[in-house]
Amino acid sequence: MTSIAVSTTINGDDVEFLCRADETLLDVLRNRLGLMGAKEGCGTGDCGACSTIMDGRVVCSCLVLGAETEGREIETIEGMANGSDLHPLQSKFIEHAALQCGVCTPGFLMAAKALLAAHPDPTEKEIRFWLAGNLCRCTGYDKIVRAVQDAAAEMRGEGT
Amino acid sequence: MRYERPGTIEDAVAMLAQASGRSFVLAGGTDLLVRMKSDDFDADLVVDIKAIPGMDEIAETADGFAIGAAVSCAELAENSALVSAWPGVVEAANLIGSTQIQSRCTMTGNLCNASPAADSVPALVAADARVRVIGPNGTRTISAQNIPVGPGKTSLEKGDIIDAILLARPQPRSGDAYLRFIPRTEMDIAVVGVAVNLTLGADGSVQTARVALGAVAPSVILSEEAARTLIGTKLEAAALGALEAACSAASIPIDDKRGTVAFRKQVAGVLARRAARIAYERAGGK
Amino acid sequence: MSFDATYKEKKLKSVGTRPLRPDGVDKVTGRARYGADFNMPGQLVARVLRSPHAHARIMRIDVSRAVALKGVKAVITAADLPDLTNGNAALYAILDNCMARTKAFYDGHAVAAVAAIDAKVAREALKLIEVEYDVLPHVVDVDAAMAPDAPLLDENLFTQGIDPAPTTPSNVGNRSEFGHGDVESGFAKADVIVERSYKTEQTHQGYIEPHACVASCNVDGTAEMWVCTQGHFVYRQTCADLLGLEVSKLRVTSSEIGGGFGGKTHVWAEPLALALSRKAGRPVKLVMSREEVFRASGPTSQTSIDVKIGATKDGKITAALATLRYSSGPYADSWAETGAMTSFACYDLENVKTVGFEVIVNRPKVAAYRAPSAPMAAFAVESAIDELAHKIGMDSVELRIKNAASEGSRSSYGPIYGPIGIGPTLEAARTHPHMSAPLGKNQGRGMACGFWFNFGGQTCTDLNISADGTVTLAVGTVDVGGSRASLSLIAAEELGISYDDVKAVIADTSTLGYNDMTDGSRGTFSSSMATISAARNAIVTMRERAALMWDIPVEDVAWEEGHAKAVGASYDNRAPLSVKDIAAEAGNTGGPIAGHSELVADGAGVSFGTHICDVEVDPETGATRVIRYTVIQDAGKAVHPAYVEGQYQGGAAQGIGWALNEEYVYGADGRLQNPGFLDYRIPVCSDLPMIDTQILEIPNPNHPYGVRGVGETSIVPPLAAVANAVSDAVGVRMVHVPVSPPRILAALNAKAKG
Amino acid sequence: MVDVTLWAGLVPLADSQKHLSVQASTIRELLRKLQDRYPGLEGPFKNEVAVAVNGTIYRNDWSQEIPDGAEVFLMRRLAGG
Repeated sequence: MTSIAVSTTINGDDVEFLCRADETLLDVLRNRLGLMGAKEGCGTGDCGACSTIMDGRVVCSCLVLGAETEGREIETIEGMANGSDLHPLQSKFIEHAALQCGVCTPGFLMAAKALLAAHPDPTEKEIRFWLAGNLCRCTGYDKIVRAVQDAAAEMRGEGT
Repeated sequence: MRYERPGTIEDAVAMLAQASGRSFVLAGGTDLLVRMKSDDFDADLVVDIKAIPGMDEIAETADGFAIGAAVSCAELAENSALVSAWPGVVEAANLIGSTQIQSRCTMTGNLCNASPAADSVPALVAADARVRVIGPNGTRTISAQNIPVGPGKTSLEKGDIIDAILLARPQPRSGDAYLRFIPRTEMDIAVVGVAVNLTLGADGSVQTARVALGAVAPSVILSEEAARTLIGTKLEAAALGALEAACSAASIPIDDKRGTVAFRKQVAGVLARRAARIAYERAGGK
Repeated sequence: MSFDATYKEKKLKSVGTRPLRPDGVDKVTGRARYGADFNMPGQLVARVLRSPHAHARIMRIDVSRAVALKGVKAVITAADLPDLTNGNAALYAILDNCMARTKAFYDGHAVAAVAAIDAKVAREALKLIEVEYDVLPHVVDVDAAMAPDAPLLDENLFTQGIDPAPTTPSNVGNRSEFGHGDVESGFAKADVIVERSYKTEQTHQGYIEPHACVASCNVDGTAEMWVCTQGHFVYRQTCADLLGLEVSKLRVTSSEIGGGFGGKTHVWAEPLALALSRKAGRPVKLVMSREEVFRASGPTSQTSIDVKIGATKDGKITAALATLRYSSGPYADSWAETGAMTSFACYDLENVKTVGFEVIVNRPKVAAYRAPSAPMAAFAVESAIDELAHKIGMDSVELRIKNAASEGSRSSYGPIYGPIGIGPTLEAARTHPHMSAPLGKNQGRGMACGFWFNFGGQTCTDLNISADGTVTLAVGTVDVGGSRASLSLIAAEELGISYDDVKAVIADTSTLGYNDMTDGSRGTFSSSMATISAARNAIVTMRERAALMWDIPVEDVAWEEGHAKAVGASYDNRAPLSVKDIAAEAGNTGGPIAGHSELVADGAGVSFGTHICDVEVDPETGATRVIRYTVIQDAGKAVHPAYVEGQYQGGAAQGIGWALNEEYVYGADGRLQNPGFLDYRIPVCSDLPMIDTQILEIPNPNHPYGVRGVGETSIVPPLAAVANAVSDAVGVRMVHVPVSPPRILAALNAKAKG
Repeated sequence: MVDVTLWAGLVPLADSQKHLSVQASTIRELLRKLQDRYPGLEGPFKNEVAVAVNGTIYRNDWSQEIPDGAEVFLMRRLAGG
């Protein structure tokens, strides 16, 4: 089998990699690029733990072929903080105890980032439905929703 | 497995037509990549159509809309002209999967996956959508309803690619709606889905009706009996009762992990009644 | 035991605050390493071949074609795992479950495994293994398995606990009985009797991280394993026992754990990874797929429970009887016994009897799931109590208060209670605004109580004081929900230093003494006890060092608020020495300063909770939405209240999922129909409301700060609370969990037909 | 003397007796004396038993003192989640 050469942008950096045709973006991130923040909870797009942002939209990286990312812009959890400054969502997740085991957290943060880019002032209902593709089994979602609400307020400059 | 990303539809058709083994068209991939996870699945060729110009566009013409095969369902909701013309179709497409799935999944893929429970298909059938098929022998336009022929099976032939779904400009005083039942609020496959598309006369009574039922048969049912219950009515209680009974009667579902025969038949009627009300109001009925 | 664990009231400075968790940054930046996030040089990829049959004799396995495939480095079957269990039935069940020996007992039972250079080759190799099965009749339903003509899983299983002993085999492993008094005379005194049969379906813990490990066996008999587990010391022991390794030569490191809830207390494929590594001579990584997790890890029992309760008109329960049938998968276990013990534990009963039957079926081996066995029993009993309240026209909280167990009550499982918290949770429910909030159309309210035992167990902790006065706390209980934060608070409290000066880590099995696993709500309870003990030992050393620095007798050095103080008039000009001051001089006063602790944390104390639930039901479709939910539970002392709330909310959410939609669905062929998150429907974010919590703090007399375990009890009441709310909303008693829309609609139709 | 109640599973191993009286001041002494009297109990006592002393359940701390006249239950050790 011949590998496919792919040029893409990940977290703002030009990245080139080789992959097989059947490898997913998640496989590539984890196994070829050492970006293990995206998790495989199901491999079938049902849990959202592998969420990444591609060309501004949140996707399950288990449902994207590595080869498809040619020329795309990919954002992963590893690029969310600005250097040593955490993104407000990251800070608020810690502050609100919005994670217990934390395995779903990178996916939630990616999805929530895409949410706040599209809807800076979401209602609780909008948050809950936007995040419905991210499963969390520890928290009951309560503290996650509050963390997103609080981060949104801070990002709107409404500080708490 | 080979991955190809042709730049023209002709190349794509040629690749699929000449492929020796099992070959697949890749648009959003939200069904195909799930199937690829199975140990029993093998593909020799995957043709990614997203680099073909026009595939990712919603074209508005004098006749209506041509929705490119690679347009994601999320993008449908962002096209205000389409939303106002065919709100039922767009809401059906937007019910598929999560935010993440919406970023990738397409209506054409939903149609070609040929699941009996596909959310957008009843809405497309109720809207009398057509699809443009490009194949080795040229281009043809056929009814969306005729694409799925059974679970996982389509009428498409080797080398055929649907390049767009065609929706007519809606008639004046018309409206469509889609409702489905799922146990949770999100992330489930429809247990029952019902689409209704109505056109009203000047007096507000129903002139034409199309009622499509999903997940209650091997493929979508377009029930003429159900439609007839609404013609000439203003959705009075008796008409809605008749619609409900007709939809329950038209449903021929199975028992499975998602629901029972009795449940599906009963809820098909309930949803039809509710969807008809929404479509009626959207058509300007009161 | 020299450590005095008795509760002593004192003002706490750190405990009870809500600082940021120490593993937070790693977890929000993607740096935290879970089971699948670790690799070793030269590692192979493992895959497991699983039975497609629910019940089949394995006639022949031919692995020769797989072995011959280029890139395959090892193939194993049961023949590579000789039976070293020495008559230990529980260990044999684990061995047989890891790899079927003579029969495949369920859809998904492992029959062979391969290690290859990559996933693609491993997948191909599985297809080359030929297994010849003699397919046998199967039974998956708990009631069907008890029928006289049911297919037998084990021809040598004779029910224990029955006198005289049965002479024919059956699928019932054991009968157990608890209770006191005379239920027949109790029922004779009753004015009202409620009697019903209930059923609950099999559910899964549904942790988001699948099981994953990297195993490496060396030719010199040493081995290492990186694994997601709730108890790496227990995994080490079990794997060593099964594979004939020396325990101390197997070093197990627990990864960050992506949820467990009991499902990661047992080994599943880890012994296979070690066996493959041993055979291949290379490290092996084994990650289960989501489908494998559902088919072949450890879900709960499916249950069938009959309850009969009698009471006088004024609401005093005169007798209570329950018969509980729990499935355990293919191996006899004691899940029904636990259910029988917990079922009536909330109540003070004069006459009570519970009987449990352990039933084997062709489903995966059952594992613990958060207060295992208690939620199903509570569903049945709390539903019956609710019905009883309706029948005698009494408020359901009042009825429970009237019959609640209290100090001195004889528990239904035997012993007499000490001070317990069921009463206060009920009193809190009675006055909670939720109980009196108005309900709208199609809405209903339910409430329910729950009980769980809570455990302590063997615990070992190291507390090392660095030269700069900061502290490393090494614990051996895996952190499943924030315990590193709570244990850091405990160390800070005891030493009198800042939380930020403590760094807690989970030590591996070679760097710390044995610890029981994080189960039974014990993580924070027992490791906090060991941390307090270790800190106190460190303080003893620091007082000695301060005495040396001051050159005064150690008896004259006291420890107050994080400082050594010289006591006595002659020392009054000496400034107190801080931990930092003492640590800085450690090199010259006797070397490193540390506190160690090895203890058994016992006396965890039983736990109670009361939940209130509002639902809205669409009467035309049976669709149910939880619109308000409140959890009231005693924490003894909430060390980090945010993570206590998290435990309450998480358990409630899991219970709501169990109540409404989660269930294993089997086809007529005995195969699992829904092994994925698409059709095994755990609650998603839009399914739930905010979950309100009320933490009661009634100090546990057997912990220095009064701490109780809080992890498990919150999953016990929701099944009944939700079902009672649905029953209230639709006016029909729902007796089959999950109360899914088809079941609700069927019940409504039956009611309409009369 | 301490009054001990056995869980049903132990009764056949203790001459069919459910209630026993033992002179013991700690859990360890109690278990040792019971085991001396009924050697069949040795197996379950290894890792299957928990001891409730006046309502508080002990699973490991066999040094725990048993007050005179205390009520003692031998229970099966349970799994947690």
